[in-house]
Amino acid sequence: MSGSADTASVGATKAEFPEVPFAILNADGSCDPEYRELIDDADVVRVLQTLWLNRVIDQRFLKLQRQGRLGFYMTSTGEEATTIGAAYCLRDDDPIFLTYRELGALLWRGVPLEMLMNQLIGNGQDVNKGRQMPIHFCFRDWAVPSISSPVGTQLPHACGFGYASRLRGTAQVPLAFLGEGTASQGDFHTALNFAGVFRTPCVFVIRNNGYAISTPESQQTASESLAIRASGYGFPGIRIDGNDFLAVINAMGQAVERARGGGGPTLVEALTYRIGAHSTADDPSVYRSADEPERWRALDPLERLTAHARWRGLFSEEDERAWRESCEARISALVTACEAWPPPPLETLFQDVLRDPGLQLRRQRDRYLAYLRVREPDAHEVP
Amino acid sequence: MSGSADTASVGATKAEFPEVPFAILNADGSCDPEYRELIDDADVVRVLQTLWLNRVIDQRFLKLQRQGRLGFYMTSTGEEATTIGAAYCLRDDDPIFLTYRELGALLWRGVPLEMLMNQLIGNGQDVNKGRQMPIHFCFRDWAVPSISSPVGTQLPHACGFGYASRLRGTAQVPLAFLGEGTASQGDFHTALNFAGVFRTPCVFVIRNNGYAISTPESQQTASESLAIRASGYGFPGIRIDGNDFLAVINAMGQAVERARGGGGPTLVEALTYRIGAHSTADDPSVYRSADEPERWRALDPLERLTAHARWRGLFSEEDERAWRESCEARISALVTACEAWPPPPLETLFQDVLRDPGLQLRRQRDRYLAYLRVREPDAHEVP
Amino acid sequence: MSESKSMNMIGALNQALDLYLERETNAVILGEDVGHFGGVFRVTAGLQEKYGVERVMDAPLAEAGIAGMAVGMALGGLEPIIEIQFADFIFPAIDQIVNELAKYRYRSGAQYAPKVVVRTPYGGGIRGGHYHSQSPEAHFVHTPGLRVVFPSNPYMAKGLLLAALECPDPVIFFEPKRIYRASQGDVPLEYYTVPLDRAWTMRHGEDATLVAWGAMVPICLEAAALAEGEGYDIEVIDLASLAPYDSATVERSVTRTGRLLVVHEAPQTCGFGAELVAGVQDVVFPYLEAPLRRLGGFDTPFPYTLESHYMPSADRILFELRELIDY
Amino acid sequence: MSESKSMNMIGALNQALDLYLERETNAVILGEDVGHFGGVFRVTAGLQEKYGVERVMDAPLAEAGIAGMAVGMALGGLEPIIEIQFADFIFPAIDQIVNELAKYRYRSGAQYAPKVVVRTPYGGGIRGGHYHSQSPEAHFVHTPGLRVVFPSNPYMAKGLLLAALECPDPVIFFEPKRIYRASQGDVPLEYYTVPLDRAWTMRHGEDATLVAWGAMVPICLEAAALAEGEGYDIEVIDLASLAPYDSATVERSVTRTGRLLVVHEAPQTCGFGAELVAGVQDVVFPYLEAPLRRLGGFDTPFPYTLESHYMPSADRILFELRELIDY
Ligand SMILES: Cc1ncc(C[n+]2csc(CCOP(=O)(O)OP(=O)(O)O)c2C)c(N)n1
Ligand SMILES: Cc1ncc(C[n+]2csc(CCOP(=O)(O)OP(=O)(O)O)c2C)c(N)n1
Ligand SMILES: [Mg+2]
Ligand SMILES: [Mg+2]
Repeated sequence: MSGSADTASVGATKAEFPEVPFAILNADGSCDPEYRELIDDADVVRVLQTLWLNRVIDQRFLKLQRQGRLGFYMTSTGEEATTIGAAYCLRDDDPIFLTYRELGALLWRGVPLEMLMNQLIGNGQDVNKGRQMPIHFCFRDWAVPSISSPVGTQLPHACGFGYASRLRGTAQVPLAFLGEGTASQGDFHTALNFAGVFRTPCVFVIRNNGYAISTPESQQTASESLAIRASGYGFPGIRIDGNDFLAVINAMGQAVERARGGGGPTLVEALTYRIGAHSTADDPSVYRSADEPERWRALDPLERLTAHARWRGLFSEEDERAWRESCEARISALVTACEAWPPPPLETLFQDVLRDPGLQLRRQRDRYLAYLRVREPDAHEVP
Repeated sequence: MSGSADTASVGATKAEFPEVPFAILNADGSCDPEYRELIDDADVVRVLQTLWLNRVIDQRFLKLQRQGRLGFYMTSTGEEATTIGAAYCLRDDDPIFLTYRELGALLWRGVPLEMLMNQLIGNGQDVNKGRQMPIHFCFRDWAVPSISSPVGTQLPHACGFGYASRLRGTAQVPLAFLGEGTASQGDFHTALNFAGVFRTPCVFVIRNNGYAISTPESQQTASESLAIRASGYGFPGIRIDGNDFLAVINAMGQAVERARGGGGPTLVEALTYRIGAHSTADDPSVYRSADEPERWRALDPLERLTAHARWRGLFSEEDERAWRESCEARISALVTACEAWPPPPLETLFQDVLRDPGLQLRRQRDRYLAYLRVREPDAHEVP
Repeated sequence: MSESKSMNMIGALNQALDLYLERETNAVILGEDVGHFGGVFRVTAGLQEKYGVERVMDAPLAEAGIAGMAVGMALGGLEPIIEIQFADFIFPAIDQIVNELAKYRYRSGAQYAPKVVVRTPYGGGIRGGHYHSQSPEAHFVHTPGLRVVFPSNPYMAKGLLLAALECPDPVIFFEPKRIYRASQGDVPLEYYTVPLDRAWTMRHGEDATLVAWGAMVPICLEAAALAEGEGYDIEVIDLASLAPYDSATVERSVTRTGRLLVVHEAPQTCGFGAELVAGVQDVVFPYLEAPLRRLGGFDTPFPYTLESHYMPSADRILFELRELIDY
Repeated sequence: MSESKSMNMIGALNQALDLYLERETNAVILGEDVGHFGGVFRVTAGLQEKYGVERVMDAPLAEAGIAGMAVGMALGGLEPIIEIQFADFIFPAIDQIVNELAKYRYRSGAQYAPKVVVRTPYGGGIRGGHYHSQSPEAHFVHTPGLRVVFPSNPYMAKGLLLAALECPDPVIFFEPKRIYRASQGDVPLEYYTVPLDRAWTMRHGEDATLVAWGAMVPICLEAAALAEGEGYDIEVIDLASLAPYDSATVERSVTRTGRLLVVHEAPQTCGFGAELVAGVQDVVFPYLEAPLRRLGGFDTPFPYTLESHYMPSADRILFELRELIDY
């Protein structure tokens, strides 16, 4: 996977995105003055804090999983410039269609940590009623529809939501994330083709992190880029350095503006790297050498944005240390609190299939309760 | 749908197909001398005869359908340069994965007319045992796998067959046809992407005939061409005038050669037009004006190849008349003969689901036979 | 009393769509050829003209895209009504239907409840062969989170479709294309609904219970009439909703008759007939006079030339009834 | 007598694949992460190394492409063995499976008979939630033209997989991932097959018949052991093949016991339990002492936190058995 600047924009789409550079941040954290205005100082700090929070959570939750206190976890370490940067360019009511690797977008959006934690544990406080595996979030109040495991299914949803937004005049711009592996699914094709035909306001962001579990990008496509596919759907596709926060918000800002202004969809391919394992069920040492992630650490989006902040004179080492510690402390408190909640009540198992349970499910429920009454006569005082 | 020469080759694919022109035949039937060698005189005549046969069959079978003697029919009138031209470039054992609109390819391959007719009628002589709707051919001895109605499903089959061909060293090059509407299906994406990744020998030919039933091409995609999509899969895509027989065999010849030589897949988009209705169940007057097909008659591939033949001094009007008459006569004889065959025996209903019927199907069959014995004690002497 | 008119099922369905689009401005239609053309069976005829291309849309040829986009539209506040041109072509869309649409309310803790009505013509009897004849209802009945509904005549078609459109749950609405035009009947012109979740006793009888849905309902009524000629008194129930299904009505009936025959077009093995038999015998076991039986399609792909042997006929139903009653 | 070794199901499946790839040079493996990585459950570990990247291939992330390409490979003379990483993700491929693979032999008049073995881990009990727990067998049993096979222990896994690989029909081979490692047993090292189309009586008994497949077989054996403690004598049958299925063995058993309970993980409504109950009661009606029952998953999406309530347990089976026997 190469990240050189000459792949910045691709063929047919150039005309519509003449000014989107592949990368903006220089190695020393500086940037061309014209791009400095992309974000103000206060936001640089807020973004860096979010990045750090993301990373601290990843580390801590990995440990919790190893201790058997979380059933499952997936990190997004190394991909935060893309996930936070994309969310950064949205309005609060723009829906974000997520995969399982965009914690940063949720943190930026402001979803309270305890709500995330309750989902991860699947306790009775989880707004999803403990029904899905960890990481499969849904927070309607933050315009975050439900994550599902089958990859790519969210893409036509974003297209449809965009259509609804235009027809109903809400001016919302849905954003959908996907991994580069997911660009191989049929749903990728139909979603992008429908988005082109109906010119729906929406933005598709490919986190090209080099792997789909063990499968390298080279086995997903023979194409020189994924961004180029957009031309086959009649809208612009651009490839950017997904570890360069400024490059991300520059491209995303334009894509969102374009969608909001009636200009239709955009495909953004952000080159990044999955530093960690695919998930807590994965062991990457089987399929890649240990120094490959090490090489990518040099391009770590956190380091790069930190360098930029320092170049601006922001977020000193001391600030950083203090913030990290506060993150650690918040999370410790959080875990203790959230683990104390009981699981969702048994009733919830039978609710929300349809609005009201049908005859078959009611009978199954009654029978199960009859069993429980025999089995544990006192324990289950269920209606 | 435009057919101007400047769309001849598209973006990223130019480099690999530098010499494929959009069109070759001039309005007067002449062509640049370098292209004359694409086909010799004898073959020009054979192709023209096949084109005429195709057209006579279309006309006659449409009538048969209206008389209630055929359950269903679909014409390919106007698209024969593409269908015959593509088949012309193949070896006899190269499998052709068809849709329902490439009679010409079967005729060129030499499938006997009575075999086609038996399928259309679904009589007891049909090699497919009368199991499929008319037009859903399958002739293994002519390397024609089975056509199915769900559009696009044949595309990954071609890719897989190409893989098998390479691994087993048979050097067969599968050809798959599809309509431009079908390029919207998920199977299009997965098939072409897999073909790119595995660099399978195969050729995909889009008959871009402007419509998918009533839906115009403009509603299928916002892309400027379908050929351009190939670059998103890492192999060449070219757009040609599908009504120009020489342009078709020029492009197809190269694509097949490339595949056979290990160069991987090619996507060919042939611009043509569906002169007739979608099928005998369709009424195009509801969705397009009568003069639209009239305009396309001016670009009729039959007229254009005839002009070319005359330019070469071949296939006089007299030859044409005589050939047409012989076609008519052959078909009349054929229909009478094939209509006389009885339907497939009842036994065939229960065969070939698995190699041997399982217990459930055997019981169902026995029960049905018991019913028939009561119902018509003499009629059904079934084993 | 409200005015009514004799019409066929296509007309009745078209009316239901028209009334609903008029009443609910968030309702939209998406499908292949449903726009200007009005659908290959003309069920959506005239609607694009009336409600505009923004609300009645021709989709690109991709069922997965249609279903997936509809889920997103519903999340965004619209009420999409999609058409799958033939039920045989629902399979490319099945992942979006069973893994997304059906599970969305549950998995989001009811934060989101995308509501989509999937209309699709199903069934045999039109010489459509493998791919224009299938009856894939069992796949959807087996998927918690969906309703599955079948009208059997124009009155039911209009009322059930309006009920489906009002219903907050996703509905797979199977339209019996074989009787699209053949089934004719008086239909009120006004807006009305026929409740989902209910089976309908179409004919009372004491000797055996026949249960069917969609295009098999008139065939069962025909069989019951034939049976009457032989002195048998057959009850015929139109199940109408297969998920959830009104087993109570069937159980009450079988408690009286002691005999049940379920008739359907889909392959018998693992078809809905199995479900009904298993569910009903569990409850009415003490009242049974004979095994509960099903008459489905054979466990083969749907044939072409020999189609008439494949489809359950009134005569075959009679044969089965005789055996059940003489058991 | 041949040498054997104690191993788990993953090892047994891996051996079967290894032996078959060795013997049949046209056999190839295609799936997500099945190559160098050896599959997310390691069932294909070491095979790419041994047989090369041309025969053991990592596929792009698209189940429809995997299944569709496999059909084409089979048409071209190969014997593809594909892996769908989790059965929950088989739905994007279902059109290629039910409309193409299953119907190809029939529709071509047996001119072509593409043979593909689809391996896929299924089932709950691993805290996998909605999308890593489903048991979608009923969809495939209901599709004529497919075989559906479930191993329940390492010996069966190796023998059934080799039989599936030899079989000229397409086979959907469901692997009970919950007991991939937990199920341990002696497995002959040599090549052997266990016949498809046969049910296996795992335990003889006279009071009631328990039928299950895959991961529910050990649970049923556990329930039978518990029942023995209460004085009940339970017969346990491992159905192993669901399509076609050996109803004869079940019928013979129920003729003796008069009682049947089918246990499965998939949602109860329209699950395979319904088929078995419907099919068996038809034949053994005069011998029945109680309604035939099924214990399936609830008609809900597969849950996460409350998973243990969802999955049939030995204790719940016992509860059902008690009621059946006391009926
Ligand atoms: C339809 C489907 N098939 C397979 C899987 C199993 N699976 C989960 S994640 C994954 C890889 C996804 O790779 P990519 O899209 O690149 O995203 P990344 O994990 O790199 O963020 C696979 C194969 C799935 N979740 N859904
Ligand atoms: C999966 C699927 N969906 C819908 C149909 C119904 N259908 C048959 S042909 C057709 C249009 C195909 O258009 P195109 O691919 O352009 O081919 P053409 O008919 O123009 O040759 C449609 C929608 C189908 N056969 N398969
Ligand atoms: Mg990735
Ligand atoms: Mg077309």
